Order: sequence, then structure tokens, then C-alpha cells
Amino acid sequence: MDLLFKIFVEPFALMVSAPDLLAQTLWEGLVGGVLYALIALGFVLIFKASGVFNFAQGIMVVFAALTLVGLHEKGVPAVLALLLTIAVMFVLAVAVERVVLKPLVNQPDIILFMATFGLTYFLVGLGELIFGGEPKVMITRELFLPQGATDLQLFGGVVRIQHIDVAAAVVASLMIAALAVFFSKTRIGRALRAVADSHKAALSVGISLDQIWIIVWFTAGIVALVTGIMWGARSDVSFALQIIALKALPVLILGGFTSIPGAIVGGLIIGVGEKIGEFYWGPLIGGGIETWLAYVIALLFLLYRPQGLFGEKIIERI
Amino acid sequence: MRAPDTPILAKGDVLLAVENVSLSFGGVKALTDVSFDIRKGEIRAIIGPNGAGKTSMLNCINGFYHPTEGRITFKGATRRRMRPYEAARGGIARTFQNVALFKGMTTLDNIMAGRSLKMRRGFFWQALRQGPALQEEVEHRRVVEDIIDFLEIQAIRKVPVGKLPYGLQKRVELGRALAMEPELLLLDEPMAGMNLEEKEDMSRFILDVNQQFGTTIALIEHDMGVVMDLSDRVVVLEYGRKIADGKPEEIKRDQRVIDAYLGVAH
Amino acid sequence: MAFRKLCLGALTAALAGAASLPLPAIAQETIYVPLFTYRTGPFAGSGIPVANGKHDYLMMLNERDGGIGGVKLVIEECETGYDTKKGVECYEAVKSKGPVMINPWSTGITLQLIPKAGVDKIPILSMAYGLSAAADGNVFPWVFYPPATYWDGASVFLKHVAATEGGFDKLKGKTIGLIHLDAPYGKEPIPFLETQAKEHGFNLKLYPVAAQDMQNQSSIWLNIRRDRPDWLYIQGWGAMNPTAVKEAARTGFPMDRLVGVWFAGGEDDARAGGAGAKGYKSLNWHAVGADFPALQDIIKHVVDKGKSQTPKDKVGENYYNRGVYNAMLIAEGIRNAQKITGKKVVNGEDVRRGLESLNIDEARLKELGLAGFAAPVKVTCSDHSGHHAIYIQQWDGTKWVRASDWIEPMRDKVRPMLEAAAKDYAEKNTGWPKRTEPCDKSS
Amino acid sequence: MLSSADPRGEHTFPQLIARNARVRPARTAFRHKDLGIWQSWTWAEVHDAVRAYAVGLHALGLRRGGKVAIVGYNRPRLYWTMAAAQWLGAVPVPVYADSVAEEMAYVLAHAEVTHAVAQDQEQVDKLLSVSERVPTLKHILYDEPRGLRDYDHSRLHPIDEVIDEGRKRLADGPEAADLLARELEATQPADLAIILYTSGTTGRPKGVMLTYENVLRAAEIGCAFDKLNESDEIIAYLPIAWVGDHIFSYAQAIVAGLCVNCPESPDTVVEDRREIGTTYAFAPPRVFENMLTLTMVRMEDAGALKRRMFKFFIDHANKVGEKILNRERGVSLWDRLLWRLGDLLVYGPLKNRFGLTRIKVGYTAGEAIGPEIFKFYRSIGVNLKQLYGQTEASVYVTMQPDGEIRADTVGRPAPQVEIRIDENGEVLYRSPGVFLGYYKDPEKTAETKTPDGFVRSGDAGFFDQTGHLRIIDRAKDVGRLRDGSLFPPKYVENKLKFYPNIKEAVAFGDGREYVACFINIDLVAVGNWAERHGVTYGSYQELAGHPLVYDMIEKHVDEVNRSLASEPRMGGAQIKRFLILHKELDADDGELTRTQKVRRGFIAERYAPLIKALYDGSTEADISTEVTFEDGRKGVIAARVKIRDMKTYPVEAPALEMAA
Amino acid sequence: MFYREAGQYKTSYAADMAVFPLREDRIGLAVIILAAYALAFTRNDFLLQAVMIPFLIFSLAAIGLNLLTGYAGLLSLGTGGFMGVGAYACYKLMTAFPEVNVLVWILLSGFFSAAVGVLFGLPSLRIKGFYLAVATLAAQFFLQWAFNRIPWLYNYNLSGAIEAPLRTLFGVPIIGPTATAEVRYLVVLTLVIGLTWVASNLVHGRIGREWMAIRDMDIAAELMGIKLFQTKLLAFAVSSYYCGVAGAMLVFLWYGGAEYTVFDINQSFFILFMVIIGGLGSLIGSFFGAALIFIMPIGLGIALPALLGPFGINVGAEVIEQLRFMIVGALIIFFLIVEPHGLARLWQIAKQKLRVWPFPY
Repeated sequence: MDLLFKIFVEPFALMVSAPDLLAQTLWEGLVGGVLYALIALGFVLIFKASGVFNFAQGIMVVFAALTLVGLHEKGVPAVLALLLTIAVMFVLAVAVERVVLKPLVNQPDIILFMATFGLTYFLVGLGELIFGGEPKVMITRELFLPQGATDLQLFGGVVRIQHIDVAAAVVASLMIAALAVFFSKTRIGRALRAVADSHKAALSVGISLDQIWIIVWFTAGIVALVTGIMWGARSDVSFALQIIALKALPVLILGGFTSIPGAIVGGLIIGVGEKIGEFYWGPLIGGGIETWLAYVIALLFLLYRPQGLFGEKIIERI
Repeated sequence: MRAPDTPILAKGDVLLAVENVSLSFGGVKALTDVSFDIRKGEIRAIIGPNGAGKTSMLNCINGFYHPTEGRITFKGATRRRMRPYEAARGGIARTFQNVALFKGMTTLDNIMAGRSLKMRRGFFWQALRQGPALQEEVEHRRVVEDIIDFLEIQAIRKVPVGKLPYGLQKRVELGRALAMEPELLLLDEPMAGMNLEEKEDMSRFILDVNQQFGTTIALIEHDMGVVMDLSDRVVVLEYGRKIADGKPEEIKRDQRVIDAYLGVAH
Repeated sequence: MAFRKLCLGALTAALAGAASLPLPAIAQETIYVPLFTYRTGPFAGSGIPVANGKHDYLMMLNERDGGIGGVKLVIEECETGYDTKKGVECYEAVKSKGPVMINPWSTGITLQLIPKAGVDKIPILSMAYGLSAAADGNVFPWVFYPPATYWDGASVFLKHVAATEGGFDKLKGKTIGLIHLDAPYGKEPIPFLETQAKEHGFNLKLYPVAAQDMQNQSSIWLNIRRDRPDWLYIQGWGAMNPTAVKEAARTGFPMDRLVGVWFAGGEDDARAGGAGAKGYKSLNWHAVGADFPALQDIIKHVVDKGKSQTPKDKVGENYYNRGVYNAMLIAEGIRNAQKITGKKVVNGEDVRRGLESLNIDEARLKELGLAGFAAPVKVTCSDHSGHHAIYIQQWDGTKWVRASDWIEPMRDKVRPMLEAAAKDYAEKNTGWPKRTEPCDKSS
Repeated sequence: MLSSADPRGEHTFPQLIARNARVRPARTAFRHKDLGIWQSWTWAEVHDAVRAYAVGLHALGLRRGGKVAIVGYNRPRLYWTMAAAQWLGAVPVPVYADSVAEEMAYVLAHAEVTHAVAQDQEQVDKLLSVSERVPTLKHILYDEPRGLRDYDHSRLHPIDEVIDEGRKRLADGPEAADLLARELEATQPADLAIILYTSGTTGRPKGVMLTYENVLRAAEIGCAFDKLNESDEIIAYLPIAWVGDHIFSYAQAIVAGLCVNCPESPDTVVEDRREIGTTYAFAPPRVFENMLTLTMVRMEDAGALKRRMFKFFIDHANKVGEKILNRERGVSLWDRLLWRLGDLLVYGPLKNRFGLTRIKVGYTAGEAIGPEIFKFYRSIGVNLKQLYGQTEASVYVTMQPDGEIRADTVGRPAPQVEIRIDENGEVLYRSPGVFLGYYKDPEKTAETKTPDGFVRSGDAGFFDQTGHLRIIDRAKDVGRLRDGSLFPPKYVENKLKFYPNIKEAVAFGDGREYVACFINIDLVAVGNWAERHGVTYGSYQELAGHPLVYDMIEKHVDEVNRSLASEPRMGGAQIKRFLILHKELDADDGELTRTQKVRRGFIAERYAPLIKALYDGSTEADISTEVTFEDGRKGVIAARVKIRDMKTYPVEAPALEMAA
Repeated sequence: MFYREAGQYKTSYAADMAVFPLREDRIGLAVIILAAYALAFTRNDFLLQAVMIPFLIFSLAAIGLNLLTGYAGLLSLGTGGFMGVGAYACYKLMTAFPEVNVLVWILLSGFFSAAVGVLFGLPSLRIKGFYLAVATLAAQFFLQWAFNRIPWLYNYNLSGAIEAPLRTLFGVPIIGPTATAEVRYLVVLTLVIGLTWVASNLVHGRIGREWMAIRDMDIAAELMGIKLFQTKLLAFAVSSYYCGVAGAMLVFLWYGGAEYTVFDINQSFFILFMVIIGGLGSLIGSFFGAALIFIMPIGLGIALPALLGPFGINVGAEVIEQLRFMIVGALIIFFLIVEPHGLARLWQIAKQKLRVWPFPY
């Protein structure tokens, strides 16, 4: 009875009694969700265009951020370092296309999946070799990112909004909008969408598959860089960050592997869901349930809709 | 292994009755009010233009789809929402329009897999693969070898089916279905994509199966020559409706069939 | 001092002369000291300075003194990546080379090695980490846990809180939070804090941080905001610490009420919080900074000669000095063993005895060029930790400054709990050997 | 070793089967790859089955002297049919399985068979289709029931049913057993055991009648010669109507008690032989030739290292392998060790691939085998031998004893065989295996058999200095040059064809000044050679006319000339001129028979301008020929063909008189 | 090269269906097993303790995952969790009933992970492919959390870890600090051989065929009367059983004690690497994969300094480690490109080459 009370009454009572906390929780959830969505976006881009489940997206985030900070540490001005990092991500995209994707074209999904594991290992080693393993502080100020926080007086309490989080949300929105334009308005973008359906269709648009892959991986690299900057600004830049990338997996399940809106909505749902869950129900079983709550949410959701939020309904044919 | 309560049917009795079956996906009607029957020991052809609902009909019969309306009675028993494996257990086997073999396995293993239903040894013996389990494997291997011999595919016994040419794959698939010792064998375009010689072979096998084992066969086929030669009775579907049903000679003369289908083919 | 140096120099010269003789047997007289380090992986941030400190101090001994007691040290790092699997691999790799002791630098690896130590006759020096119960030398003769245990740390934290609040009686009704890595290491202080909470009537709140969410702590800090604890104690490691400090700064938690255990006291940990981190406190038992003769020697003999991976300005940072401290314990353990046994080349069993009768007093620290660097350390046969004094340091925005005197842990509270835990361990591990190793008199 | 003088007096095959069932009941007698595994029968089971079968056949009306046709591939039950028929004193008449209905009708009618045993539906269909023309035929039995279910079974019986019927009768009472005992005793050694029809190159097949004594004595000679015993394995894949199969897979198997293995189908012989690992094998030269060619072609695709290793060891084997096999002295320890190593790395695996790992002795006969090929197998440790035999002799005429094995002779007269060579060079022989006569053809019998019991072989040959017989050609084909020296065209052609680069050769010379020759290159072999030597070519014609190819072929011809010069009486047949044909000789153009034999006359006519040029001294000649393409279209190809002159060698060997 | 197939004919189906129908293979296997046992007497602790014992245990776990992923086609990322269930179950059992021999508990502990595996396998009826893989991640993270958070599982040990108390077999210590590496190696080897034999039996029989059938074409399999759900769950159960036993062995026969972090997501990936690099759907491939993924880095760690040393490049342990990472990553990609079907396929090809030796095909 007491347990039922704690599960079904107390958390809601808390929500009502402390609306500022609820608002703060929702905000934190949304911000976390945006960052999850960004990582998921990287996955989706690549999955959509090349059918590769890119496990290396997490390390790409770290690698991009590390390159940026590392270059800056070596004395390169911030803006130049940013441009150089973008160039590095391009080189990475080309290298991945040449060395990994091309030789493995038409292999089963799981093989490509596995290859991105190899890529992860390689990038971990390379990144540490070049930049060392110690955590680095994100060059927030140098990149003209806002710092500090604003306290909003709301619901008789305080909701603290970090400027960097707002910036993250804005940048993420811009990013998504840019991608949307890119996909719907440009020739390359349309080709990318076509390639998701069939490789031949893309060829008819006049863009080779190689180019498309490079573009997609490069785009994912940019997304990774943005994610890295934002997340790095929240904590710091270290290899531990790649583990967070796993959080994108439940987001993907929820949103579907091929849907960009799915990645965003899924990210927000997971972000908010796990924060609310952890905050209001977590203490019941000792807290720390965040690690698996997202997966369980995704799993339960899958049982209801096996194709994800925005995936198409599958009719089995024989 | 016949369950004691199922009636033993004589040749010519109704083995399977399809009554007023309709099937729809969302708003799309795949089958509308289709009724026909299949009698024990006959070769029953289902023909019709592309998209007429032939494969959907087979899917309903073996429980892969569940009819939205109507009922299907097999060996006198009507099962609502029958699962595919229940159909298989009941004695319905089938082959597929696009070969649906187990690509990673050899011909032998594919056909052995068709014996799964008949194998009884549980996990324990399987884990030991000695005594009864091995004995059982050998017994079933013997049956499978007869099928291999029957279909003349000895040479490819241990070849992974993925490496076989299409015609042989179809033959292996037939073998796999035969391994189930079905009472009703559903063949979905068994000769699609075959050359003349392969078609002749396949026709011979189908007839042999029908005569030698007394297996009732329902087949979908586009090659009218084959259909008319092989089948005892033909049912014609168009846009999910039955438009004709009868002996091949009758069908050939049926004006609606000629309009809908045969006119184009001939 | 000068005389000593002279003697050492003469000895070294003599040895060098001896070594130059075509006598391979003498040339091979070395002491093998493997160092388990992690310069890679998610915990590399903390691992690198520690590894550098350990390595550089021992290297300095080799360069300056020609080793210990005239015997060169063979220093070999083995990269564990903070991964237990690789730790076991490292252990097996070094075992055959006759190591005199093992410094696992990971609680996980330590736990694996504890049972092996007695069997393989290789002592384990787990300096202020590992299995708390191992501080009981009667049960764990092969494991050493100086200078203090996590429970000592937590008790010092409480003493500090009580002192700030105005006495233990003021703790009643207060809320004290523990934000910890959700792993055995992070959970170590919980039983002690729980008993204390009962005793003093404060409210203990736990905030576990999962390893994969080390850099994603926002919900934890939401909880903290809700519970409004008066004090927060951080038992974290690696990337968890800077994130926690940062989050504390972001959410406006009063930084002078945020205290980290000694493994949450790196410069990088505090630096991440930027200006907002000013006022953050952490425990420590050794000094920060390079203003010690020994550290200057390191710069002179090792860093300047390019034999270290440390940039000069990082010498003297907290974790670097912790490595130095650790290396000092290693060296002193070996030296003591040489003294007790009279052998120059000592083995694991000798060093165990050396560690067990370790007594580094002020004078000795001075000799070492580490006067004021740390409190004296003494280990006895029954007490393998010593429960030595700890001080509080505070971040001034750019560096650590000392913020308290030496605070003695609550030895009377900690010791019985430790002994009970050791007993429990021995009971649960049936067949745990009774101590048979004789006890040397403390030197 | 058993001989016909065995006191127990087993002088028929049924008696020997009974003996085997007694002496070695549990040893495997027959195996048949069927339904995926080797189904096996022990001698006891075979004995039992044959007894029952005999009773069953008796019940179907088979009586002493009756003839039983046996049609099909090698199957245990077909061999048992022979034994069961012989048990009753009836005569089995095996028929070639691939013979068309027409031939079958003739043989069946000629032999007046009353019963026919077929392997499967195909043969049954054939039999049924000719049954009207064979009025004596009463019953047809079959082995494999597949597809025969709906046939009219009034005169059609599955063998198993017949055997079961026999079993039932044997179980029912002693009458059947008495009958068996009676019939077994009644058969005499001199009785007719079997009629084997030979497909003569001309005219109707002739039925060679062999008695029990013929066959048994021949089998015993063979068994004794190669020390065959019950542990040996043989694979039965040659037509059961051929005397070789009858002796090897039936007679010798029963005499020695060895095991006969029937392959799953004609297509799987190679795999099946490999599985069984026969110890005693027979194959015509082309089988060995194919295996070698395949080996060489495949090795071309191997990696460089492997190829070099292969070449090194094969070269080594060429040097010492035969000596080691012959247990000759004078091979150094190092060479022996190296050969052992080669055996591990190359020869052993090769033999394994060929299924010859366990081979005790292998025979090749029927045609001349290339010395290179022959030497290759011997050098890697396969005890390959040649023999010369004929149906009329129950196979054995000459054999090669161990240690005296050479590629160019067919060996010494087999035990108990006498040989003489008549003035025309034709070989005549007399032996215990010599046949009774041609069935219902005393004329032909008289033509072939001399009054003193010698049989005309129809082959020309001579004994060389070592006392080995050499067969040079069919007696009627051997011609003479204008100067009277001997010209055996096939002998010359074969020598040329032993080179892998030469696919066909047509030699001319009968009644002319000298020998000249057309040569057809082997596209695969020469193509490979060209690739390795950087010779580019666009077509067969271009390749054939390439000067480097000519040079290469010239070397081969030169070698042939040298070897001819060193042989007695052959020196005159050295090739003076040759040309390489611009197109492949093709059966579609009528230049070859369907069995790939050269039609000399037709070619001479078709390529008359070239022949003219060969003999008028011109250095090249134009030719245009009509050809049939693969799709059936016809066309004309024209070419200018070069002619090369060859050097001839002085004849070394004294011209021996042909009469030995 | 070593094959002499001539003369190896099968006269019965039992012989024809044997797992090793060729004599040379049987001899080779016997030689390998004997050599493996002989290894125990080298008394080389590094080889046994740091290489062979973990290699064998990981091989067993890889076999477990391979049964699920390679044979039944169900991708799982929860291996670490299932291994953990085995380890913790074994710990609870052996401390609760110390009188029963520990080997019994090791073998029984697998049943607990089997049960948990079945539980988390339930969604496999509805979801497939990567979706299912992510669902198994839920198992991984939940279980990991549970191992840490439920003190009952580790008997309320203050260290939060589970430790191997002394246990003996016929008076010889096999678990605990005094158990020598040789003894533990022999125990591990025997268990692994036995369980591999059972796995081989399963995959070569009806159950294995049913798994492969649903892997290759689940619809066709169902229409042939194979119950998808039961078959998939059985795959989950058997797979988890193997993983569980491997987990118990990992802790008690190798580490001697463990924290929950041993069974983290990296462990799952680690095993998955082995399975894929080794070859999906191949038992021997599991061993190859374990060798490559586990032993190769160790070898590199030894070989790299030796290789770089002569060139005067003296690098620290961490550079070696970083190079190790890079090389392992590159090799994974390299092997996938060379042979996407894993080392097992390379092995098959090599074997085939040996069979047709000296021919290239």
C-alpha cells in the first residue's frame, strides 16, 4: 500500500507542489533530449543513406571535439581550429568511404555494423595517440558560446536556465533546419533521400554512390562536431563521452532508424522521460535507474509498435 | 501420425473447404467472398491474373493470413485464427513463389528441416546426439534420402542451397515440402522462371507425387499448358473474386475466363 | 645530508665500477618494480599524472642515487586502461619477472589480486584505495593500505563539517549528501556514513552516478536541488568529478560545502568548473606544489633531461604528487626491506616485511627532501593503513590551497568496523589462510 | 591361391560364392553408393540372396541353357543376376546399357533370351519397346522401381520381389534347396558360362562364348599375377557387357573374395572412387590422360610458390620415382628422402585426389598410353601397368610383371599364354582363356580360331629385344612406303599425340616416298603455353600458323623421329614433312568419328591440296574448307598453311625379322 | 595436404552425419585436445592464467552468443548481462550450499541465466534485427544495475564484489586463492570441451536446423511447422546458459572475484566481436574469434615493443596500448573486408585447400 502510494501518488504530488522543479526537470530533459537527438541524428543520416548502423558515431563526437580542443591547445586560433576540424572530419569521411565502405559494399548489415566497431577502436587509439587521454576543457568562450545562467522566477520558485543549454537547443534547431533544407531543396539532398530507397535511383540523379557516402559521413561528422562542442561544454571533452552515445540507441528505436523527425522526437521523449523517471521514481529503488530506463521505455514501446514511432508499418509478404 | 479424432478421408472426399472467405488489409480487399473446395487426391489449380489474390488465398489456407470473413475447413475441422505451424502440423505443406529455402544450409539439411515436425526426441537427447536422437536422425535421413532419390538431386546433397541454380532450388523446395509428408501440398508457381526442360521435370515430379503418394495438390501456375495438363479441376480468381471453377476443359471454354485471362495468355 | 650524499655517491661510484667489471652477475643486480598505470581509457585523465609522478620519482632515484641502496630499479609500466581484464594480464606478465610489489591503482584489479598476493608472495600496495578491510594486517598480511582508508576520509569529512557547523551536535537534522560513482569504489563510504548518520542524527542522501552517465549528471543534480543537502561529499573518479563540480557550479550549489574525497581533488576536476568552482574543497594527505627538494630533484634529474612525459608545469600538481607519494612509499618499503634483511636485492617477501615495519617520521621525510610534504606514516603488523591525518584543501580558482590543519580520522570508529569487515571477508572466503607471517619490529 | 585343381572342386561362380560365404561370411562382398551411403552386403548375404534369386528365377521359368539379358549400369543386383542365372545353368548375356534399342533388339533376338533384367525404368522402356522383336522374351525384371509403379506388371517383376519369392520357397520346404543343390552340381567347367557381345567396328556384334573354365582360369591367372586377395577393393564402373568388367568385377572378385564397389551413377565415379580408395583399378588410357591434363591445367592456376614446389617434386619423381617403385638399386638416400618428402607434399595428395592412395596395382589397356603419362603415374608411386587382352582370350594375353614395366610395350605373355606372330606381323595367341566360339556363328569362329587353337588378334606387333610385345596398329591398317619399309600410321600418330600440345595427328605414307603428317594443336595446352611465352593471337588459325608454335611442334616431331629411328623396323616411318592444320578436326565436319577417331580417308580427300603440297616440296599451300559452326551454320574458311621439312635420323636398330 | 580421403567411405548414415566425417579431422582434433591438456604441464602461469584460461572462457561465451546470433539469427548485445547472471547465481548457490561441489553449481548457474535470457528474449517474437539488439541492451543495462544495486546478490559484501572462496574437487583446490593455474586450466578446459561437444550436438541435429531455418527464412520455417516463438526462446535459453556458465567460470576460475563492472556493455561487445570476426554460425569460429580478439592484443603488447625496440623507438606502455587499439581496429576492418564471413570461413577455405592440395581448387 505504501509502495503503491509512493509509485502512484507521491511523485505527482511532488510535481504539483513544486512546479518549478517540474519545469526545471522538463527543461533539463529537453536539453538532454536535444543532445541525444543530435547523436541519434548522426546515426540516422548514415543509416538512411548507406544502411550502416554506425557504432562509431560516439567516438566521432569525441574525436571531433578532441581535435578542436587539441588544435586550440597547440596554439591554433579557435575559428581556424574549427575550420581545420571540419576539414579533418571531411578527410575522415573520405577515408571511411575508401577504406571501409567501398570494400564492404553489399555485405550484410551486421558486417558493416562490425566494421564501424573496428573504426571505433581505431579512432580511440588514434585520438589518444595524438591528443593524449586526459580530459580537456571545451573552448566555450573562444567559440563565442554563451556561458552563465539565468534564473527565471516561475511558479514561486526558480528555474535556472543555462545559456549554453539554450545555445545547444538553438544550434541543434538550426542544424536540423539546415539539414531539412539540404534534404528537400538541394539536388544532393534529394539524391540522398533516393539512395535510401534504392542505390540505382540515386545513380539516376547523377551522383555516384561514393560521393553520396562521403557527403553523408561528412555531414554526420559535422553533426558529431556540434554534438561534441555542446556536450563538451556541459562536462568536458574526454573519451568517457563516447559511452553517452549509447543513449542514442533507445532514441533510435523509438524514432525509427530512418526518420530524422523520429530522431528528434525520440530524443526529446527519452530525454524528458528518463529525467522525470529518475527524478520522481528513481529514489524508490535507490536511484541510478537512468542507465536502463531509456531502454525499457524503448522496449515497451517496441512491443506496441515494432517499427518505431515514424517507421512504416511492416506487412509481411511471402 | 494421424490424430485419432480426424476422420480418415477417402479419395474424392472434400479435404479442404473454403467458404465465403474475404481478406482485407487496411481498406484494400485482397479476397472477396471466395468459396471452393479441394478434394482428396486431386490436383487443383488456382489461376488468375497477377494480383488476383492467389497467393493470398494460399496464405489463408495455411494460416499465414487470417481471413477477415468466412471460414476454412480442413479435414472436417474449422480452425479460426490458425497459426501457420498448426496448419503444418495438420498436414499442409507449401512451396513459395520466390524460393524460400534456408540459404545457409545444405540441400540435405533443408529437407531434414522439413522433417522437424515428425521428430520427437527432446532437448536432452539432442544435446547428447546419441542413442535415440541419433537413431531418429538416421531414420529421418533414410526418408529424406528417398526424397532426394525421388527428385534426382543426389549430386547436390551436400551443397549449400544458396549456390544452386534456380531450377534446382525449386526442386529442393519441393523436396522440403514433401519431407513433411503432407496431405495437402500447396505449390505457389512451382515452375516460375524455369526453362522448358525444367518445367517438364517439375511436371513429372508433381504428377508422381500426386500418384505415388496420393498427395492432394493445390497449385498456382501461370503456364496454362501446364495447368491444363496437370490439374483435375481449376478455380479462377480475378480481383479477389472467384469467376470460374471446374474441369480444365470447361475453364477453357468459359467466356469470363477467356476475357479475363486466357485471352491474353493465348 | 651532505655526508650521506657523499657516501651514496661513493657507493654508487663503487657500484658503477663494479658494474663495469665483466661480471654479469653483478650487472644484473636490480630490483624490479612494475607500475600498473592507465594512460588510456575513460579514466586516463586521473591516471596520467599519477603514472607520471610514480614513474618520475623512481626514475629520479635511479638517476640521482643509482637506485635504492645501490641497486638500480627496473621500472616498467604496464597499461591497464583501468580494465580488470588487462590488470590480470599485467599481473601475470610481471609475476614471472620477480616484482617486489604491485601497485594496482584500481579497486577492481586490487580485489582480483588480494587473494593471489599471499599465494604468489607479492605484496600489494593499494595506497588509499582498494578493499578497506585490507587495512587489517592480521587478516591481510600481504596487502597494504596506507595512509588512510575511505572511511577515514569520510570521518575527516564529517569532522570538517562538524567543525564548520560548530560541533557534532549541530549535525542533527542536517542533510548530508553523498554523490558517488555507482560502483564498489563509490559506495565504500556508505556504511560508515550510515552509522554516523544514526549516531549524530543527520540525514544521509545518496546520489549514485552510473559509470556510463558520468558526464550526464543533470538528473542527479535535479535531485540534489530538490533535497537541498547542506553538505555534499563526492566519492568520484575520472570524468565524473569535473562534471560534478561543473554541475554544482551551474546549479549554484555552495561550493564551500562541496567536499571531494582525495580522488576527487585533481586540478582538472576543479578547473572544469571554471570560475564557479572556486571554493570547492577536497581531502588530501600530501602537499600540492613543487617546492620540495625531492620534486626539484625530479625536475633536475628527470624532467629536464627529457626522461619524463610530464610537462614541467604539471610537476607538483595534486595527482602528480600523489604519484610521487606512492613512489616514495614504494621506495621506502624497499629500503626498509634492505635494512631488515641486510640484502641488497630484495624480493617480494622481504618487501612485505619492509612495508609492514614502515615508519617514515618527520626526520625521514626531511631526509627524503619531502619535509612538510605529508604527515608521517607508520604501518604495523596489525594496522596496514595507519589511519593517518588528512587535511582539507580548497580551490582558489587556479590552484589548490591548504584550508585546514591535519585532521585525525575517527580511528576509534573506523578501526572496529574495519576489523569486523576483515573478519567477515575471511569468513565468507572459506579457506582464507590464517596469518602465519611473523611480525617484524617497526623500524 | 586357388586353382581349378582345388580338391573341393569349385569350378563355377555359384560354387565359389558358396565357398566365400563359408570362408569369409562377414567380409563385405558388394557395396553400392545408394541413398547417400555405401550400402553393403557380406558374402553370406550375397550367397543367401543369390540362392533365393536363383529359386525365384526358376519360378519364373528360367531353366538350364536359358539366356538372361542383363541391361544397366553396374549394380550389385545385376551381378547377382549373373550368379543366380549361372546357378541354374542358364547363361547371362550382359548388354551395353547405352546401346540403342536397335542394337539391343539384335543382341536379345540373336541370343534368344527368355528373361531380361534391367536396372531402371529407362532400360525397361527400351526392353519393352523391342520386346516384339524378341519373341523368346518372357519376363522382365528390374532393380529400381522408380517410375515403374503404374506399368503393367503381368510380365514385369522387381528383383527384390523375385528374391523374396525365392526366400519364401526356400523357407516353405526342402524342394527349393534340393533344386539348388542339384543344379549347382550339374554345371560342368566346360559349360557355357557367359556370352559377351563385342561391338565390332564393322558388322553385327558377335557373341563371344566363354566357359566357366575360360573365365575362371583367366581370373585366377590375374589374381595370382597381382596377388589379389579378399582385402582388395575394386570399383565397378565399366560396362558390365565388356569382358574386362566381367573378369575384374565379377570373376576375380568372386575368386579372390574381394569387394566390388558400384558407384552411385556414371557421373560420380571419380568421387566414389576417391571415397572407396580402390586397391585394384582398371581404366583406359584416356582416364589417366584426363586426370593428368586436369592436374596440369589446375596447377597452372596455383600460386607461384606452390607451382614451383609442384614442379620441383614432379621433376624429382621423374628422375627417381620409377626406380623407387621398381625397387631398383642406385638411388641415393638423399633422393629417397626427397621422394618421401615429395610423397608427403605432392604425390600423396595427388594420389588422394585421384583416389589412388591405396592402389596396389592399376591397369590400363585398350589403347597405347603416352609414355609421359605412364611414367608420371609410376613415378609418383602408382603401380600402373599395361596389359594386352581381348574378349576372345578372357582378357589376358600379355602382362607386365613387376619390375619390367615400360610404357612402350604391353609386356610378356601372361602365364599359360602362348603367342606367335605371323608373317604379316599379326599377333596370334593360345591360352586356357581362349573362347569357345562365336555364338551361332561358326564361320566367324573358324576365321578367327586356327585349327591348332590359336586366335588371330587382328593386331600387328612384334617382340622387342627384351621379349616384350609391342602392338603397333591394327594389322589391316599397317602400310608400307614405296621402299617397302613398314608404315604403321596409328603408331606414328600416337607418338605425336602423347605431347599435350598435339591434339590430333594424321600421318600419310602408305605407298608414298616418305611419311608426312598433319598436326592439330591443342588449343588449351598451346593457348596456355602462348600466354606464358607472350605469344599473342587472335584466333585458332593465327595461333596454329604462328612460327613459334611451329618451332615448338617441330621439336616434338624431331623427338618422335629420333625415337622411331631407335626402334626396330620403325626407322623408315620417320616424318619428313609436316604441317599444322589451320582448323580443329571436328566430328561435325565429318573429319572425326563421333568417338573422336580420325577418319583418315575423308581427311585425305578433303585436304587433298595440302597432301599434294606435302609431297611436291612446296613450302606452303592454300586451302579453303567448308566448316559447320556450333550453331549449325555453315561457312568457308581459307588459309595459307606452312609446311616444315624435318631431319631424319639414321636407323640404329637392326631390322628384326618379324616372326619371333 | 594432410588429407587422405581415399578409402574413407561411409556405410551408415550415422557415420555420414558425424560431425567430423574425415579421419584426418578427427586425428587433428584429438591432437589439439591432447596438446591443450599437455599445455597444463608447461607450468607457465602467464600462458595459462593470462592467455589460455580466459581464452577458453571467452570462447565458451562466444559459442553461447553464436548459438543465438549466428545460428538463430537473433542479434544480442546483452551477453555481458547474461554472463553476470551466471556468475552471481553461482556465487549465491555456492555460498548458500557450500557442501555441494562447486562444479555442479557452475553448471547449474547457467540455468538461471537461461531463465533470465528467456525473459528478455520474449520481445523477440515481435521485434527483429537491430531493434531486437537494442532491446537486449535493456537487459544488459538493467542487469548491470541489478548486480550493483541488489546487495543480496553479493552477500552484502562491503567491497560490493563477489569473491571465490576455497572449493575443492577430490581434495584439490579448484577455486580460491590456492587453486593453481594448472588445476583451474584443466577444469576450464574440460568444461569447455564438454559444453562445446554438447553445442555441436545441438547445432547438428533437429534443434540446430530449426534455429538456422528461422535465421534464414523465418516465415518458411513457421509454415513448415516450426514454432517460431518456442524456437527463438530455446535459442535464448541455450545461448544464455552458455553465457551464464562462461560468466561463472570467468569469475571463479579466472578472476577469482569480480565487481559488477566486469559484466558491462563492453563485455557484450567484446564477445560480439569474437563471434563476428570468428564467423557467425560456426563453433570453431567462436574459438578463432576469441583467439583473435583476446589473444592478439596480448600478443601485440608483447610483440610491439620487441618490434619497435630495434629501431630505437622506445615507447611507453600507453603508446603501445594506443597502437594496439589502432591495430586491432584496423585488423577488424581488414578481416571483415578479406572475409566477411569470419575466420571460420577462412579456415574452411584453408581446409578445403588442404583437401584439394596440391590443386588450387
